[in-house]
Amino acid sequence: MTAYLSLAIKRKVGSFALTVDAEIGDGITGIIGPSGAGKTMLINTVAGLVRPDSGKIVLNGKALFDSTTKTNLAPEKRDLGLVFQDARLFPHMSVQSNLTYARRNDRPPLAAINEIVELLNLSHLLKRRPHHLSGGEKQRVAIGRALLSAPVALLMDEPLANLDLARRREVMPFLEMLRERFKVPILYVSHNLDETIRLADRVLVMDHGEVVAEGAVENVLSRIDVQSLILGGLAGDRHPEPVTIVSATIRARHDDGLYDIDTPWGTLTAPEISGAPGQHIRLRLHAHDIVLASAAPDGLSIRNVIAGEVGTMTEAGPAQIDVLVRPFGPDGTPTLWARVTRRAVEEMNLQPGMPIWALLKAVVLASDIDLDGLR
Amino acid sequence: MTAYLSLAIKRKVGSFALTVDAEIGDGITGIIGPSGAGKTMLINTVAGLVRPDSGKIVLNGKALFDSTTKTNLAPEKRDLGLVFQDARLFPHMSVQSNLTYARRNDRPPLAAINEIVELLNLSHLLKRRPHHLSGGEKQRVAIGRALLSAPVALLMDEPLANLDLARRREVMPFLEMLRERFKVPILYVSHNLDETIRLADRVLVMDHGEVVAEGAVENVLSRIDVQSLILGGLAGDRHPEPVTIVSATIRARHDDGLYDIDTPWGTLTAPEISGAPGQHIRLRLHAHDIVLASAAPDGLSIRNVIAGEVGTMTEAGPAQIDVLVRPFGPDGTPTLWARVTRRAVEEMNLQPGMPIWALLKAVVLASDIDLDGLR
Amino acid sequence: DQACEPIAIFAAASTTNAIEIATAEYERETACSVTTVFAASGTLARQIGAGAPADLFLSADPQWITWLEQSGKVRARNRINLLGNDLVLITPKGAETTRLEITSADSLSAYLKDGRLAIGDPASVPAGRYAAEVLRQLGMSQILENQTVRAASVRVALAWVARGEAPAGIVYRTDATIEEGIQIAGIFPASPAHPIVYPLALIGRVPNEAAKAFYDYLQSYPAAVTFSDHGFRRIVTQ
Amino acid sequence: MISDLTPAEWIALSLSLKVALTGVIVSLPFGFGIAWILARTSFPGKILIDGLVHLPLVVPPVATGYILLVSFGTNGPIGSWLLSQFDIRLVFTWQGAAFVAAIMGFPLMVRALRLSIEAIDTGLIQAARSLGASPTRVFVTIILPLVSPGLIAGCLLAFSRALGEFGATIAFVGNIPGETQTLPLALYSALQTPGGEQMGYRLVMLSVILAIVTLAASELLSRAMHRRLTGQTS
Amino acid sequence: MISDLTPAEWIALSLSLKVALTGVIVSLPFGFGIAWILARTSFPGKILIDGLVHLPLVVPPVATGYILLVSFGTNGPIGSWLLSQFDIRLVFTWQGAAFVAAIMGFPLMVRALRLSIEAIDTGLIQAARSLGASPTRVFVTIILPLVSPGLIAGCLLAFSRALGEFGATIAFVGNIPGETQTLPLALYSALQTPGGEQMGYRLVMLSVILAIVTLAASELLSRAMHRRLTGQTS
Ligand SMILES: Nc1ncnc2c1ncn2[C@@H]1O[C@H](COP(=O)(O)OP(=O)(O)OP(=O)(O)O)[C@@H](O)[C@H]1O
Ligand SMILES: Nc1ncnc2c1ncn2[C@@H]1O[C@H](COP(=O)(O)OP(=O)(O)OP(=O)(O)O)[C@@H](O)[C@H]1O
Ligand SMILES: [Mg+2]
Ligand SMILES: [Mg+2]
Repeated sequence: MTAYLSLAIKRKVGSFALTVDAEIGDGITGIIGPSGAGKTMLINTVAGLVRPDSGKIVLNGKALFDSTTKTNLAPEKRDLGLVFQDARLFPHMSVQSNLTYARRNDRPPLAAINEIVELLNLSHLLKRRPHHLSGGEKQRVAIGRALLSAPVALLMDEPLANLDLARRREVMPFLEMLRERFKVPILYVSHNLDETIRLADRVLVMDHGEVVAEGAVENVLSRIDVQSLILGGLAGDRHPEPVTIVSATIRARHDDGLYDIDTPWGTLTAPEISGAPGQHIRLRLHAHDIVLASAAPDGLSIRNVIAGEVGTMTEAGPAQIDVLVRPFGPDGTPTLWARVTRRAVEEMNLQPGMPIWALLKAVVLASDIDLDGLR
Repeated sequence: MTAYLSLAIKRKVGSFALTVDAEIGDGITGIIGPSGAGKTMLINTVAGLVRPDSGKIVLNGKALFDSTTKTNLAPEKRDLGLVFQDARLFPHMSVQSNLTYARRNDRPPLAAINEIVELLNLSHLLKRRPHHLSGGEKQRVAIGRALLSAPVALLMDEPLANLDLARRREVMPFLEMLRERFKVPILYVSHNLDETIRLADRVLVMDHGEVVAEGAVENVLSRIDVQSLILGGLAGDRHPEPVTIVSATIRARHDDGLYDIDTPWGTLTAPEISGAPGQHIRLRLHAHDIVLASAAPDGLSIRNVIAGEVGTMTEAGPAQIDVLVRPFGPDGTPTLWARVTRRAVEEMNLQPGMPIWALLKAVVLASDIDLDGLR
Repeated sequence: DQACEPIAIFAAASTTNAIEIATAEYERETACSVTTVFAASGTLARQIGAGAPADLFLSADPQWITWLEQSGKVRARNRINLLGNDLVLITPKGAETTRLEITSADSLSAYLKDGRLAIGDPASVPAGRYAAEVLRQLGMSQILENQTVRAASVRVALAWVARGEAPAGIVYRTDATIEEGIQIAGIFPASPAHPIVYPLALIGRVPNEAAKAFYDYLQSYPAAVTFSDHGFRRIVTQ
Repeated sequence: MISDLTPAEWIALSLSLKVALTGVIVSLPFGFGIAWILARTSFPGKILIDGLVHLPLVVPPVATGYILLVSFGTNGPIGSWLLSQFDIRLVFTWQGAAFVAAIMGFPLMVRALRLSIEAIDTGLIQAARSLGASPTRVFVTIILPLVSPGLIAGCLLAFSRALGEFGATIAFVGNIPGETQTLPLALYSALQTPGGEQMGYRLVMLSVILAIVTLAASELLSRAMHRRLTGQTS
Repeated sequence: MISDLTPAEWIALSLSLKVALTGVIVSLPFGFGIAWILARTSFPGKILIDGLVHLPLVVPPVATGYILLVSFGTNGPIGSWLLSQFDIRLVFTWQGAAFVAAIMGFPLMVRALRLSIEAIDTGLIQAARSLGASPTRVFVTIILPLVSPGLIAGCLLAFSRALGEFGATIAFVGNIPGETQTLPLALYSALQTPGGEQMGYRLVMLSVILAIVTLAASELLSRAMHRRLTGQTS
């Protein structure tokens, strides 16, 4: 049986109205949107911390809320695991006591405590108090605590937002592990594009209390309008750099440390991918990392070449142009964005429909999608 | 008369010992180092908030502290402007009252209040309370408040650390303006490499309470050992990517929006530089952005080519190698780092001393040095 | 086991020592158990009015017994005036004037100078009320209105004089004889209109036998000796 | 000093402790409830409740005592009802003294508790409930421990106030040795007795020692609590 | 009700206000100083000071009155010095009543102030000094405003306690109409008089009204202060 969460919620507070209709299934569903979009309110509504004006919330066939039957389960009866931005560990209890706080004897646990302690690498922290933990450690304990409450679904509200880059990098692998290890649906709120790209399978994009886009991460988050909704808020970033997101599979690892990765554009080469052959990964390409060539290149350190034709070209400031590249391939082959100078466009005389080679240094594919800054 | 601040400080707290001997002149002096290096303690000592065990602090010929003569000026007598990580605005006063809090009638102000309000773009905030300001606005007010205290020198302790990327981008131009507009020496503490590269003229690198390197930003911060001291703390970043820093001057702006920039490696092309012809700027190049070619390239969107020879090569993980490029030119021409795959090194058969072409997309020089994340 | 039902006597604070000794005697003789409760007469009276488990009430002020009579707590035939007392004028030990012309307003005034005469609060302390009456009778209303300081109990007035805070005071002779820090500068003549009496009353419409026995004992000769040892006058006739 | 206390002093001392302790324990649930309402809810008339709570601080103790006597006396409206319904008699009993102690310490207890309750992070309560804890379990495992510094302070203040309480006690429950004669009442009696200063002095010293011991205990307790809550060593 | 107060009641009322107000004002600087020391410094014996401050809460008021009489009486060691050096006389004067009020409210005032002082962000003080403000200016412009919620609470509590103070007052300054006869003293006299209930009831009502007015005023003041400090509307 696959899990599902069905939402039909209306709530109005002051001038802000939340209206969400969505069906959420297995895997990780990202909820992304600019600040004030209503993401936290949505999560709190599902968790029962806030009461919708009307609607229905059904989890695996059980109504958590139903305004027609006046059902409104208390938060503790909803069987949801919550992880908040601020870890909300109980300050007067040891890590161990925090982890074992939940007591739900009626359902089998997702995993034994020992396993979860080991998975989240908490064993050396068990005796400590929350005050003596780093931010990243706190969030790992919070995740463990939620998992040990035998939840039917997990709700996470920006669990990485309060952490600096180093801590974020530290916690991310544990979040990725969740999807592989536990088959519970996860609602993952974030306003960080990179985080969502790395973690989520599907995504709900919210703005002004409504869902404005919904679907697979590759499709939805590659959309320029969605990207500028999310990145547009960055001051001084009037021409946010487009990002290309594409699904890929690790094919093989070579002796020199390089990986072959199958993408819709053919096989690419990359170093230091975290994952084993056969594993599904997601690549994110910044437009500025892509070099365009009007002829097949030679004698360069660049390892990856994608042949295609020029698509639309968009101005990105006085001196730059974002060029859409349509790689050759069957229908539905994902496009990719390259940012080049206006002068290069003129010198290479780029025209829509022209053949073009997109060059990608292997090293820009090297690290995992990086969680830099706010993006 | 040029301003100067001369420090000879010793202080021991528990197992931590601060020992600093330094002469600080005009312009912005960056103080950078890993967490716990003693940067805040140094600033607090200069400000008189913390008393050294022994030593001497002299500002423009006036002793602020001297253990031999038992001089120890109170903080309010030191004529220093402080800006803290947390803005420390007085919550019970309006922005206006915060700005005019300082009253030093004995020295002419650095600028009239109207000018400072305008420079920092605060005029629409004057009536507000600090609680109603964003983080970036708060820091601007804190800077204005310090400036209006007619300081002989400014001390800033990570004024951007608490801000997210968007706010950081918002405040940075005001900090850059300070150097141009006011001729006071500034001590600028940060553990962000990019921030320091953008702002500072000279830099003191601290570790374990001592100054481990000192000098012009280009020289000191280009050193790999300094970079790994500062970036090494990032979890999961075992091979921090080398960064090349180089001074440059804007030569001209073309009609197509591109700028010509004079660098020690010759003239490069870049879009969207902030600055006017003649202005001195600093470029930061990530190793992964640099493409190497064994022959002069052709038909590429890459605009900038630097010819030179291969220098040392360092392993950066199983599949990657950092290659030092020595551009042709007079003695002392800055080197630059490129990160390529091991396979590329083998295929191109790179050997130290070989001629090589470093290729740089104009767009990676496009934006100002970005303040992403923790770096 | 007890020889008789336990008895509770509520008594004015100024009789504490005498009543405790008399009670101890009685307990030794009869093996009855007697509880003593001391407080200001007004406090005790209001408590009895509110149903306090008192069997006897020795009040420093007849008014309160009358008040209880009116509320039906005490029957007229169950009260007697047990003790009498005198008011004395006291000065701190070592004061230059050892005897004062107590009937002369001028000489008292002259002696007090800008000091104050310590008396009990006429509103709440019986000794204070008597003192006020005496002062009025002697034509010293001026002193009463402007030159007195009123204490919440005679003991406090005594302490003020003993410590020299007040140059003189009016208290019961019973209190004055025991306090070492003061000397008696004069004894006020008893006022026939307002005799200083401590009425003793049996509480309740039908007082129990044990209480009655103790009531009788307190009027007996041995008890009278105890009371006079403490400076009280035993009032013999009704 | 403690060793040569007279039996009467021992009785007064132990009675004082019993009365003050009972008073604090009895008032705690009510104090908590009121403090919670004042800290966490908002309704018209809240200031009135706040005012009522503070009354025992402002109204002179004697008056409080008489008001209690009139209303909780066996002939009073509430007192007679308590007696007939529950066989509870407050006037002239040590239970009544404890009741007075509870009333007089109430404003101080509520104020301390209120500050602590206001400081609780609602997020922790939400977190606990999301982990399946019932409101009762949340109260016992989260709220009580977090409120404990205020609880200790409140109990300390109420207890101290109870130890020193005189005016309302003597008016409401009288000065009955062994039943209601607490230290302050014994002290009063001593001071009423000619030559009683010596004994009075001893009783005052006893009060002072009691106060210091109470304070030191509460200070140690609250430091331990602070350490538990923040994990810091100071 | 207020309109038909007797002149004696008016006098007692205004005297009560004068005494309580003076007491609060006099004790404020000392309370602030002690609270500051308790909040911001750490030294051996600190717990002793904490204990001393709390004594007036624990020691029965009558005893406090006697202790004051012995030490601050004109023949007491401190009292005689005050008299000879400053011509200050406390026994039997309204100033003495104010002094008693100050002493009795002291523990409550210090406790409230201490909490507020502990909450001040030292960073703000450092910031002010770095802007050239002298310690005095820092005190007036930064510390006082930030401490004001605790100041209001502390003054309110001390004032309330002073309004209700009886035992120590009557023992130290006696009951002199127009000079030291505050409301509680007048009330006590009334209650000790047969048939004085009516007047007692009026005086209790007066106390209650005073308490409510005081509380309401302090509540409004502290809300305004809160708004000033946080810029929030509630
Ligand atoms: N109690 C409330 N009264 C009025 N408006 C509210 C209330 N709570 C939330 N809002 C409004 O609801 C909107 C959604 O808030 P919410 O916290 O859900 O946003 P969010 O998407 O989580 O934002 P962020 O990314 O900043 O966390 C905001 O505009 C907020 O101002
Ligand atoms: N009062 C103190 N007692 C003991 N050690 C102290 C004290 N204050 C600071 N230290 C120690 O001094 C060292 C320097 O601290 P400081 O705050 O100056 O570091 P920093 O370089 O500013 O670090 P960050 O980048 O995290 O702000 C730290 O190791 C700290 O633990
Ligand atoms: Mg949110
Ligand atoms: Mg620091």
